[in-house]
Amino acid sequence: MQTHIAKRVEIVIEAPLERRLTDALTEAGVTGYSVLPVLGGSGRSGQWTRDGQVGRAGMVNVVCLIKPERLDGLLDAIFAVVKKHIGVVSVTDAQVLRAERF
Amino acid sequence: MQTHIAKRVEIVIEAPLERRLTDALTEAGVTGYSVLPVLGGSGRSGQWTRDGQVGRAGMVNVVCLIKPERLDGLLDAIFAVVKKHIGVVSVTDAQVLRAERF
Amino acid sequence: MQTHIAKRVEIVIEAPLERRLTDALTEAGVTGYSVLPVLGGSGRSGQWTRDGQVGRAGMVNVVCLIKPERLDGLLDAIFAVVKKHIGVVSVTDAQVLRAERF
Amino acid sequence: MSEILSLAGANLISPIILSFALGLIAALARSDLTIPEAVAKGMSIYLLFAIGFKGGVAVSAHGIDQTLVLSLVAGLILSFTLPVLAFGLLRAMTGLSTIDAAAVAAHYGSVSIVTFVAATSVLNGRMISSEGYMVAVAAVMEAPAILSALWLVARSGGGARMEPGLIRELLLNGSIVLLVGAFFIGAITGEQGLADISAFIVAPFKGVLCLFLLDMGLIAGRGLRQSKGVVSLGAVGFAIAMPLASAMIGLGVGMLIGLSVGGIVLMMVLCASASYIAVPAAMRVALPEANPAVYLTLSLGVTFPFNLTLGIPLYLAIAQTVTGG
Amino acid sequence: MSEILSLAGANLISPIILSFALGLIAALARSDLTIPEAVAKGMSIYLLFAIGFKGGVAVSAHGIDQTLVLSLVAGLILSFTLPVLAFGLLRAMTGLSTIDAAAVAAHYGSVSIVTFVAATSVLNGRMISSEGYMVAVAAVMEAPAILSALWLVARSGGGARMEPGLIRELLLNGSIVLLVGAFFIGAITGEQGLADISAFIVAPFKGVLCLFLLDMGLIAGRGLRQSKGVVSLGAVGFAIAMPLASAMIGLGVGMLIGLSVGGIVLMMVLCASASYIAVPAAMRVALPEANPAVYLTLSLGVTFPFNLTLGIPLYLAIAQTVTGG
Amino acid sequence: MSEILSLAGANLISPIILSFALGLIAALARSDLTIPEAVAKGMSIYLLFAIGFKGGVAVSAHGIDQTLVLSLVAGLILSFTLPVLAFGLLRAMTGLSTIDAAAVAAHYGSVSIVTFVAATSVLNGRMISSEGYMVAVAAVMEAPAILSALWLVARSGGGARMEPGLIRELLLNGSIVLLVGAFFIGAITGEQGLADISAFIVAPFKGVLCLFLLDMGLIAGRGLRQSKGVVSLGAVGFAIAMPLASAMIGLGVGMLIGLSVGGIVLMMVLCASASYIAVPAAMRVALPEANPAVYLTLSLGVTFPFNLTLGIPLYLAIAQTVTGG
Ligand SMILES: Nc1ncnc2c1ncn2[C@@H]1O[C@H](COP(=O)(O)O)[C@@H](O)[C@H]1O
Ligand SMILES: Nc1ncnc2c1ncn2[C@@H]1O[C@H](COP(=O)(O)O)[C@@H](O)[C@H]1O
Ligand SMILES: Nc1ncnc2c1ncn2[C@@H]1O[C@H](COP(=O)(O)O)[C@@H](O)[C@H]1O
Ligand code: NA
Ligand code: NA
Ligand code: NA
Repeated sequence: MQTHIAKRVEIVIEAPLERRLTDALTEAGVTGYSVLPVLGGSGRSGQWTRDGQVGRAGMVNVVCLIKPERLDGLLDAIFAVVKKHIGVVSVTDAQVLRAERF
Repeated sequence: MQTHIAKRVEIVIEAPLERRLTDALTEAGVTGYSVLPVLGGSGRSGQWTRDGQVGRAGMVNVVCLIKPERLDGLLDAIFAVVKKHIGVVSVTDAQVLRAERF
Repeated sequence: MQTHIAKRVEIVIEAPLERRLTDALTEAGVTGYSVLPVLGGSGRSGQWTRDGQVGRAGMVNVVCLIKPERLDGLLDAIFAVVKKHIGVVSVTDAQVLRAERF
Repeated sequence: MSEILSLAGANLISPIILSFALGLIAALARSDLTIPEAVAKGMSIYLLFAIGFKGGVAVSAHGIDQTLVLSLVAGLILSFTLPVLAFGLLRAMTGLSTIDAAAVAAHYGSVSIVTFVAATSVLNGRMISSEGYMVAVAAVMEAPAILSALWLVARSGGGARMEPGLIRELLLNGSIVLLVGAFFIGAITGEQGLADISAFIVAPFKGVLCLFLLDMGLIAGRGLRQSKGVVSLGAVGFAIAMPLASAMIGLGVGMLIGLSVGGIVLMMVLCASASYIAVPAAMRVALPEANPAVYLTLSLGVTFPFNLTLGIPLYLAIAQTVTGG
Repeated sequence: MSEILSLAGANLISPIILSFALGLIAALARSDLTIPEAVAKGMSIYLLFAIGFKGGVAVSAHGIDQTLVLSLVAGLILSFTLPVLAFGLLRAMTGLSTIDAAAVAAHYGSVSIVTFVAATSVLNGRMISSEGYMVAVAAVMEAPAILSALWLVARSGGGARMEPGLIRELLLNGSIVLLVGAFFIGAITGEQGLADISAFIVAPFKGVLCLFLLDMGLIAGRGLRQSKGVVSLGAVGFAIAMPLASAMIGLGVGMLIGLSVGGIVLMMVLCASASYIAVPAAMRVALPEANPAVYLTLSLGVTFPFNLTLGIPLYLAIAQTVTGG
Repeated sequence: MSEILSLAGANLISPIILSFALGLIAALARSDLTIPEAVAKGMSIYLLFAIGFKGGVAVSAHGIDQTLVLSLVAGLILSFTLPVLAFGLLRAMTGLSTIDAAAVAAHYGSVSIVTFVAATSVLNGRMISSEGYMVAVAAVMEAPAILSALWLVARSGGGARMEPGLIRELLLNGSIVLLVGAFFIGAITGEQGLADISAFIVAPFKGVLCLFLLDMGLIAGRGLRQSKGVVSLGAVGFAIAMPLASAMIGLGVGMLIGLSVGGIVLMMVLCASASYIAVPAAMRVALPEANPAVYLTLSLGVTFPFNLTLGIPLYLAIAQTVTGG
């Protein structure tokens, strides 16, 4: 099966900023992304959990597969959103099927 | 700690096809998989969210760790299911503890 | 954008052990972790799903980004918790923004 | 005529319809109001259980009359044949491909339980009784239309997949099992069973329905916002013409079988309503090439609100006029 | 005897039991009917809150009689000792390893709150009153059995881990805290408090219980399907013999303490029922080597339906016969 | 005085307050009791819908009197100006940075709907009627305070971001849309609509409120445990002084406008209560540099329980004394 080199970018970011982040991704030209729930976690700003929350609290995990050449532009766009906020960004090398999609 | 080379395959696929995909994985000889929820996302077929959905709508993220030598057979099995459907497949190099499990 | 080498450790572990695992992570000196829900899966101990469960059943996916030099100590700490239990551990090479956070 | 209008007007200012409108407006205005998936699913389980149970109790109370079997058979036949009508109309009125047209047709042969529930609630509000087993007819009409759609595609040489296990999956679909199961529990435990749990399944029913329709409005509105340009004017016309045509067929069948006025209205509503829960999921498996945006927009975005607001009072008025009831 | 049968028959056709049966059948037939985790947890919180609250109100109304302390102490002792009986029976009737046998034993020393609730609902249906504080006895019996199981393993030289923090975790378990907390709220606010919220915790209670048992049936059915070949015939025999034996012990203790007929039945049910929510989670921490499929199949797949259908009416009949009530 | 105390005492032993206390204690004792996010959100949707609907029905029944517009305008002005008072007090009483102080101020200018609901429930319990449109005043007071806070930061040269789309987002916030939408549905359908769904939105209301406050207690307790050392004594002092001062302002405004005693109490409560749902999310977008631990601890950990337990009965006693009602 033919696979193609890609980058897998995962961003854990505060839920109230989700729309701003995905808007920034779209502007940066990504062809798609997925938003995964996060139940809880811990970091420099303390521990948290989604349990019982009523508002738009907690974090979400936004996953974005892209062509390697788009990475730099994408990270800039992401950083503009997460800069002042709570959140972590990681990038891994990946391979994808159906390269024409990315 | 002794680690072993493995491949991490992640498939974002439409929820109504989840059982068909996991059946295909099992037939292809994987020893295990995990299904993670996806809250929403965007792609060529538009934007979507799980919010308020009543039916089996939206996508799930199926994660499968396997021995590298199994990858090709697995991708063929996966592709047979996702071919006509909405979904993305990514593969990353990974290392696992307890190799005898995979 | 400047990125830094890191390791991404993902542990699928039984929900009743979540607190013990995150305590072990914290003791091993990680600066943060995220807990993602798992809907269901399959492995040597059979198939399972979160559907309709009332107790603390099923598994969670704990994700931890760390500096590469911490990996060995961390895997030892993780293994002490998962040893006798159901669960899988995978490690992937990653790159992170804002290295000072890890 | 003015009677129909006043009926429709009274229907429009019910909390149920207004809740749907609120959801629709909120979604179109891009409010972040949402109902969690688990809560929406919980409400749908509640509604299916309650409606099935009450149907069963009604049957246990009034007994099985001879029209029961006739109604079930009629429902089966209608669900198998209405897609053919829908397919024909779609080919005439729209430029949809065979596969898209077949997928849409499957939705219109199947039923929308929520529309059925809303109609029941309108009948109750007007003290018009209906056959309890109509809920069983609704269950029977859920799945056959899907098979008809696959047959329509196969006939045109299309690649419909009659996947192994699909029929089984359709028949054991969660909503059908719950609806039919609750129906039998109601039929077995009867009035005594109803007395036990009526504070749960009868008293708060309408209120839950309001919140559920709020959610339906949110989903429909989000869908409409997404689907700009996806459906043609002809398709929208279909989504209004088809329920009207189907309702007339339902009227004829209902009178032929000898249903009460309430039963006839429900039969019309079953024919006129289009599925937007079970069938879309089945289509993703069986006809993945069909565009979900098309069938969801038509069934949930157009036909559902049409039936909810104008359709139900219209069908009721027609049924009353025709039967002299 | 025929009276017992007719009692059991009447019990079997209640909406509660039939809902459980529906879930069981749906799961065994591989229907995709499911109840979202959050909804199931929400219902269990509702049930624990309601049952605790009502117990507290009953105590505030009838006052604390001298059997209260006796009942609590008896509950504690029973939860500590029943696992020893279970362990002995398991070693005699099955080939389970020490660790598996101890893990199963922990479940049978603890209690199933849902079985308790179902029994209360049967008593209410027959207008048999019972001591309100039995719900506190239920809370007291949740955790001790786990310690006994660990002791049984340690005695056999097994590697039970008396982990730091485990006891604290057991005592502050969510269900215990909610049940006991609601009990105190009910006891403090009394009839006035009940009047305030009875439309929420009394009226719809049985209906919620139906949906909850539907879910239990789904889980039990899925478990049974998974566990083919996991449990021996001897083990299944244990899962029926043990509740019968425990119920007899509960009967003796209840009479000794001087409980009312209703109270005796509830004491029998507490002894006879096996945990399948709190204890399994504790076992994964404390005895991870034990096979969850074994203890879940026995407690949820065999003993729970046995008690629900045959056990409760049987215990009631026995208690009424023996006490002449 | 002794009357106030007995009032406060009666308030303290209500199931609502005790449920909050149970949650608080469970969280502080590190019990693993939790309510699923979806269930908590479902309850909040229920409460907003019910309270909005009932407010609308009240307006439709008693008609729009001339104080309605005055009240809405007063609410707007109060929500814009109270943050300035809060900011001044914070700078005087605490060492918080400009940004943290402004973020806290935004919370105190906005409102806590749950506190409002609890006050309504206390008024109902004492048969004190109030203006139905106070719920619309509550909606109007949700958002403006956020803009004031941003202005306070901008004035001090801080980097508040008046992000494009933020105002739109604030006004179309899910809770505001639901509250206002339900208000209109209630106003349009009136007593007839209420009769339709009162078994859902009136009868079980207090019970749902109990479980919701249990959840609030759990969150507040978890927050307090996390935030050891985050807030100074001065800040805690502010979190008690501010509601008292605001309540007095609300009293004056309420009397000026000519509200009934019940209406005055609700106006005091709106002024005195601090947001902990909508405003925190807005602050994360608009003032990300502000520390969430500070504003959540003060509004949810201190002011909310203060108002719930002592504040509401105190405001009621004061309003009754001053108006002679
Ligand atoms: N090293 C890490 N690995 C994985 N997730 C992290 C890590 N650090 C932080 N997070 C997640 O990001 C959230 C915010 O982190 P922080 O900004 O450090 O408070 C945490 O609550 C975690 O959910
Ligand atoms: N580049 C991507 N990265 C991550 N997830 C994606 C990507 N493209 C698509 N997806 C996910 O897969 C779903 C279907 O994609 P598509 O088939 O392109 O519509 C989307 O809604 C996303 O949830
Ligand atoms: N190869 C695998 N890939 C991904 N997840 C796995 C794999 N094996 C096991 N799991 C997950 O870990 C759980 C326990 O695995 P096991 O201990 O093999 O029963 C499974 O139910 C899955 O959720
Ligand atoms: Na139809
Ligand atoms: Na027991
Ligand atoms: Na305020």
